[in-house]
Amino acid sequence: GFQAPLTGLAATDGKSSKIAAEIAIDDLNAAGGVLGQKFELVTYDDQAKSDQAIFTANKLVGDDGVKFAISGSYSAAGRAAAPIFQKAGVVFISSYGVHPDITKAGDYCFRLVRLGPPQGRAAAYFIADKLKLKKASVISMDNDYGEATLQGFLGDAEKNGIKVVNKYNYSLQDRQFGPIVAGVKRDDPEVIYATGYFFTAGPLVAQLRAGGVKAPIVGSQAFDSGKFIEIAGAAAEGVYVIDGFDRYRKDSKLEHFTAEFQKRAGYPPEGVAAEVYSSFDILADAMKRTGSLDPVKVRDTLAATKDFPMLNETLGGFNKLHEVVMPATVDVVKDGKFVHFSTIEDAKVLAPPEE
Amino acid sequence: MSAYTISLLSIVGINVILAVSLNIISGFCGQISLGHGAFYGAGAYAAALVAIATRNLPLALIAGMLVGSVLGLIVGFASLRVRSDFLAVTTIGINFLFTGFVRKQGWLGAEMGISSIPASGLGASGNMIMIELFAAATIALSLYVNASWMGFAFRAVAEDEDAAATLAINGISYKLVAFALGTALAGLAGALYAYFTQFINVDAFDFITSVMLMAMVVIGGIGSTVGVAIAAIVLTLLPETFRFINEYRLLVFGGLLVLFISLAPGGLASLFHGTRTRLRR
Amino acid sequence: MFYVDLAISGIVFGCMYALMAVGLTLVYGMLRILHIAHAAVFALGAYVTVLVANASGSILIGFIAALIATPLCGVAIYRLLYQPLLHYRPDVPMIASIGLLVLMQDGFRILFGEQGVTFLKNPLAIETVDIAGITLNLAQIAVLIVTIIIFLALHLFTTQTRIGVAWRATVSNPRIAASFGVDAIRVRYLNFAIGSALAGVAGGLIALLNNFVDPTIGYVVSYKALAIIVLGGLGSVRGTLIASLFLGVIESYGTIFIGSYLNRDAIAFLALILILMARPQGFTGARTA
Amino acid sequence: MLRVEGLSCGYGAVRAASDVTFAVPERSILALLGPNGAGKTSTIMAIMGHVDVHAGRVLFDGEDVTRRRAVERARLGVALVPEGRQIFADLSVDENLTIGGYSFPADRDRDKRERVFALFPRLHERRAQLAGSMSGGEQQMLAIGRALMAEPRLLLVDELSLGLMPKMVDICIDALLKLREDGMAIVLVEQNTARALAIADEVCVLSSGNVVFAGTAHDAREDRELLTRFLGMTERRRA
Amino acid sequence: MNAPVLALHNLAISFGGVAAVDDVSFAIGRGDFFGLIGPNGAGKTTLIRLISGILTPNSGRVELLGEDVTHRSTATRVRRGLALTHQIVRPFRTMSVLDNVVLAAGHMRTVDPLRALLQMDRHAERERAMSILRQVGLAGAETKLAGSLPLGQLKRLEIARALALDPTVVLLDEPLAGLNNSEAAEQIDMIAGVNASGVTILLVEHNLEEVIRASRRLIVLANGRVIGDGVPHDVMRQQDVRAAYLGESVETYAAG
Ligand SMILES: Nc1ncnc2c1ncn2[C@@H]1O[C@H](COP(=O)(O)OP(=O)(O)OP(=O)(O)O)[C@@H](O)[C@H]1O
Ligand SMILES: Nc1ncnc2c1ncn2[C@@H]1O[C@H](COP(=O)(O)OP(=O)(O)OP(=O)(O)O)[C@@H](O)[C@H]1O
Ligand SMILES: [Mg+2]
Ligand SMILES: [Mg+2]
Repeated sequence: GFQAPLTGLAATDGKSSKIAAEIAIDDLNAAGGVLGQKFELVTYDDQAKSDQAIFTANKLVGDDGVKFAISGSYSAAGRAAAPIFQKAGVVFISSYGVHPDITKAGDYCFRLVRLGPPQGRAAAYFIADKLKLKKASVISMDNDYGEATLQGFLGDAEKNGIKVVNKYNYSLQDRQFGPIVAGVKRDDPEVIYATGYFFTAGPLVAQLRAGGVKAPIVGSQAFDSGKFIEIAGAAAEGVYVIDGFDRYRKDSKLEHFTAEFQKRAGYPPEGVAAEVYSSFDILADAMKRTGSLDPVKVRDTLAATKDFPMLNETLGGFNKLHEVVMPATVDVVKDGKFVHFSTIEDAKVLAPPEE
Repeated sequence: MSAYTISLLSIVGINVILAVSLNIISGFCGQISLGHGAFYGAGAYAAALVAIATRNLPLALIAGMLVGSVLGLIVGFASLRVRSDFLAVTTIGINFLFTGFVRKQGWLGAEMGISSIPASGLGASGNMIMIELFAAATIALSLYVNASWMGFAFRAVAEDEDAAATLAINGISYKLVAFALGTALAGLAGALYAYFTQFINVDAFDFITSVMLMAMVVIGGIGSTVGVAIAAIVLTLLPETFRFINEYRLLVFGGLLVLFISLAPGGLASLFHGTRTRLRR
Repeated sequence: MFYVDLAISGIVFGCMYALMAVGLTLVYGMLRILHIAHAAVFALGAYVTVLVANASGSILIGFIAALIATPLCGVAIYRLLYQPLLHYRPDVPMIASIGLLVLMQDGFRILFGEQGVTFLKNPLAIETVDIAGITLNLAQIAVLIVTIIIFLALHLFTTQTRIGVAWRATVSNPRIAASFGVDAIRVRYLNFAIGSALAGVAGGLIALLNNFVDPTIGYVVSYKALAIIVLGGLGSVRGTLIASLFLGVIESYGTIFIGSYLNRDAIAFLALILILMARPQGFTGARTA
Repeated sequence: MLRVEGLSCGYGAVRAASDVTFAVPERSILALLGPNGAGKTSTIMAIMGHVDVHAGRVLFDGEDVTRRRAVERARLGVALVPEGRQIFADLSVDENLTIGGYSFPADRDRDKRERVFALFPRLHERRAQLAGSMSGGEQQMLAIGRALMAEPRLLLVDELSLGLMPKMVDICIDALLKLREDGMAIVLVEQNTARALAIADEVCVLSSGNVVFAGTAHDAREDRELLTRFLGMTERRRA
Repeated sequence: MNAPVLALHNLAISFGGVAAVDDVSFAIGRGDFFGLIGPNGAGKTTLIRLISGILTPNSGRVELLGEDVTHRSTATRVRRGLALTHQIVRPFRTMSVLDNVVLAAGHMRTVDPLRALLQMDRHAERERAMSILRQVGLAGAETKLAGSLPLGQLKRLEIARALALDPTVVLLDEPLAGLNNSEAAEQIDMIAGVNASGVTILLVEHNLEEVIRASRRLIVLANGRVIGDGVPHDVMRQQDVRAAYLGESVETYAAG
């Protein structure tokens, strides 16, 4: 079973997710499936909304009788769906929903993306440790992802000796950021930390640069989309993306995926797509290793996974709460492309919460 | 009954309460409100907080109704001052104000919403039955109101408040009562929703929700309780029946909405009997 | 300087809003319908501008194309959707309008992709001009200039010309206006054509500003423009401009100073409600146009 | 100028007037009379083009205009003083008059306006007032003035004296007589039967939608039965 | 004169410089029948609006049954026994004729929404409404939608609604306009009948013949001021009244 926001505000990521899911299923089936059985993909649209997700989860569990579910959707939908899967004993992986509650729903629930707070902490660490900058303006978006990441960042900023001059926030519908640009200009920071999706990040970065702001910009994971560079144009040069997706890495699986995705979608894959693909991959791997399709056993095998190569990173493993333990890639935009800049390995910074 | 059916029926019941209560405000009393989602949300948040604090179902439901109607009264008072054709937009404003406020309130979970709302203790089907009972009661209440002298006076106020005043009908108090009653029911619906999802997030109570509710009222036939209840059921189930078309769902939905209103501008009610004239300007 | 910057960015917001809302005002003034699908016409304008500009290599041609497409679309909406519903309560066409918005918005998503579109070349968003220490990009300057021109022209048109008076007479009583040779049908077509063309221009300009158009671009228009036309006194062109600038500036300062308590939309609507409490008739009173 | 032949009109299935026939030549006044609900307003509005015609024809200058829209009829030279005034409430007095003369080029607008103001000085005093806030009688003056701005060849007047003080009724009747002299054709609906009969050339009397009398005003004045049964004139009042 | 049911003290209101009503005072006793006449734009309708509370005066007081109601709402005044008809008719167009009157007849049930909520029965009101409709000559039209009535009948509906309120004082603004001579005579007889049953009447009319016939006292307003007040025939003999109001028709009415 698979649910994703195919319509509504989050439709962009939903579409990428869906294509990635289809590629994953095709690949797995082409390799003969698992234990002699082929995968069947049942997809529903949850509009990234909680009440819709309740329907779709119930439908997947009740009507379609799925045993394994993956969400290619945002937190609100994942949070509403997780308890339902938990109760029904369905192994559930949230590919990129960042809210802590998803995994708290119970032991059947997994997450394949780093939680918001560690992402923010990683950003603070990166700014202080790698860039060696001390004075930051922070711009965050109004949704649970933005808020969670911001909290992580602010919590660690002081520890790392970063002074946050000012915080600004905007809503997902905003495309014009005049007041924020004016504010940042006044702050005159050494560095800017911003969260946002490509559709807000693109205009934001472009307007900051057009407004004459020269300080380096560190962006959150969701900056990661070719569309971001397209919108911001030359202004995107030099923007760092924390927990990015190192898409030019030499890796046959990744190359295959990138090519296939480009063919089906007409644009290159983003991190979101890679995460969804890996969700399927890791689930199938756990099934194989279990040698059975019994959800309880697969769940336990999955929980014990170690050092699994995902498309974006190598997964170290899951912690007690089934949160990922893995290093974070930092990309930088160079000549209109995301290229690998460095990798954060510091386990303490990246440690997910245990409860 | 599968879990899916139960969850669907629960939402149907909640939407019936919402649409019928909006119809009391907009249909009976003529006060167009595009902010019903705010009262729904206020009820949900109030109930969620009370439920977490007390784990007492009746108390939480009452809290939802109370908060819904208090907010409704405030908006009602405000609405008395604005010209009637400004009201629709003012209520949109109420909705955005509500969501904008909640988004920044840590004690309401801000962007994160409130999760781990305790279960009602009735189980999913018990919950659903409770919701349906409340929905039935709401419909009955609405039918009764319309048949009573209050409904009669509502119609007069809706059509011409000044002329109503010359018949000793005090438009102000009627409008306030309509708001208080309609929003109390919306608050109740919110409380039921909180128990249904056990997780609430402000996105569920946004402007689009309000618009959908107004669509139910118009499609049902403004002022017709039964029509509006049917429309609420149909408009909730319809998108489900074509869930399989996935990304074309909204497209088809929008198309059907346009088509239906073009073919039956008087709403479902007008298809059954000749209430067309009542809908004329 | 900071405060001046904020004021300027507020004024640019205000002009953006004014362009988005003015077509809506015209339609509301004429038919008393909350023409929410105006947002879709606006989005159409934005898409056409970008796509045609990219295909032809000239932004100007993009705008011309939008100026052709949007009036056609607006007139079609009037003829096919609203005209048959004119005798019903205004909520009926409003809901139909919302249905159309959903339909068109999703149509754009399916036709043009959920990724949205971007200008291949958009020098206006990149090149900046410094005036007395204030940095504006060319797109912003274009927005300011176009707004001034459009509003001046409309103001003169509605108050100083006979057609303008006829326009308002049609609003007041179409049957009787017809009895004096005012062709209500033509006036309405004209109204929709002009209102939609303005939406088209607004869409193109905002595409330039953002350098990006996605299916939800009209979303903001669909509700915030409503607040603006109400503040402006519903149907008043002058009021719309005043209200837009006012909201723009309030939002600009608001995002900085109370942004952590209320988001931008909530700030705008709070201002709306407070003002309506103080001045129930909006900024310019009940007079149309 | 105007010929109405076998006209039947109404609202959807509701028939308001049946088989009405009359002619109004240039330089003449036809009084269209009858009790409440007789169908006078409906007939006038059908001539203007605002009420559905079920059967029959309306001819203007010999040309069949039954299928023409109201706008086109207005441009041919028909003007209306509608029942219940129906002035443009949110336009000023001046702007109402502008619309009155809308079918014609603006160049003679001033003269015409002066003439209207000469007839109704009150309108001149209140040029800038919103028409909707005027008193009932003032609105009636405006409705008449607005129609005069059109310099019509055919004037349709529904309830001339409605809400006017006696002095103003006299002024308006004099004005109609003068317009007739200038060659205008006038259809007059008027509840003050005596005054209407006194100035009319032809009379058409409707009752419950049917024509019960059609003929000269002279004949009508002599027809006792008609006067008492349909026109509400009692002996006492005629004396 | 017995204790006044309605007393006006120095009422005044102006609109942007135009003094529509200017220092008007008079009192109407119980059971009286007052005529109020005056040129177009004299301020008659404005005065009625001030009495009924649709407008609030700039200065002066309105007393209803001995109580100062200057700042009370229209609904309150109606509850105290005032009723009025509109010069420009305002029926509830989407309701039937009968319902229009039933609603007025049930005004005691609808004064307060909560009381209204507890009541359903309309039998008595319907009976009363039917008899009032017969009284004003609208029998047979009760099932029609008010919006489809011709003007003459709407005028009657206005009166029917006012009567259904069971009022002590009725303010009638041009109830005869749009009626022909005999209809007007019938109507005025009906109003006189209502007056005979003890209801106080204030009648605004341009149909002088009927006003003079029916009213016991006549007040003349011009430019917002009272210029004549007394027994109808005496007032009509006043030179300034005739000049302001009658113009060339003076002779016609002087004979009356
Ligand atoms: N909009 C309408 N819908 C349905 N019936 C109508 C409508 N308007 C008028 N009628 C009906 O048509 C008939 C004729 O009405 P009309 O207004 O033409 O009469 P009239 O002679 O002008 O009366 P009056 O002297 O009272 O103005 C009446 O029976 C009336 O009920
Ligand atoms: N809201 C307003 N704004 C401006 N002037 C007004 C307003 N209301 C009334 N007036 C003016 O006040 C004067 C008195 O009006 P009112 O309606 O009381 O006259 P009336 O005596 O009833 O006349 P009629 O016999 O014509 O009905 C008129 O000249 C009118 O134009
Ligand atoms: Mg008539
Ligand atoms: Mg008057």
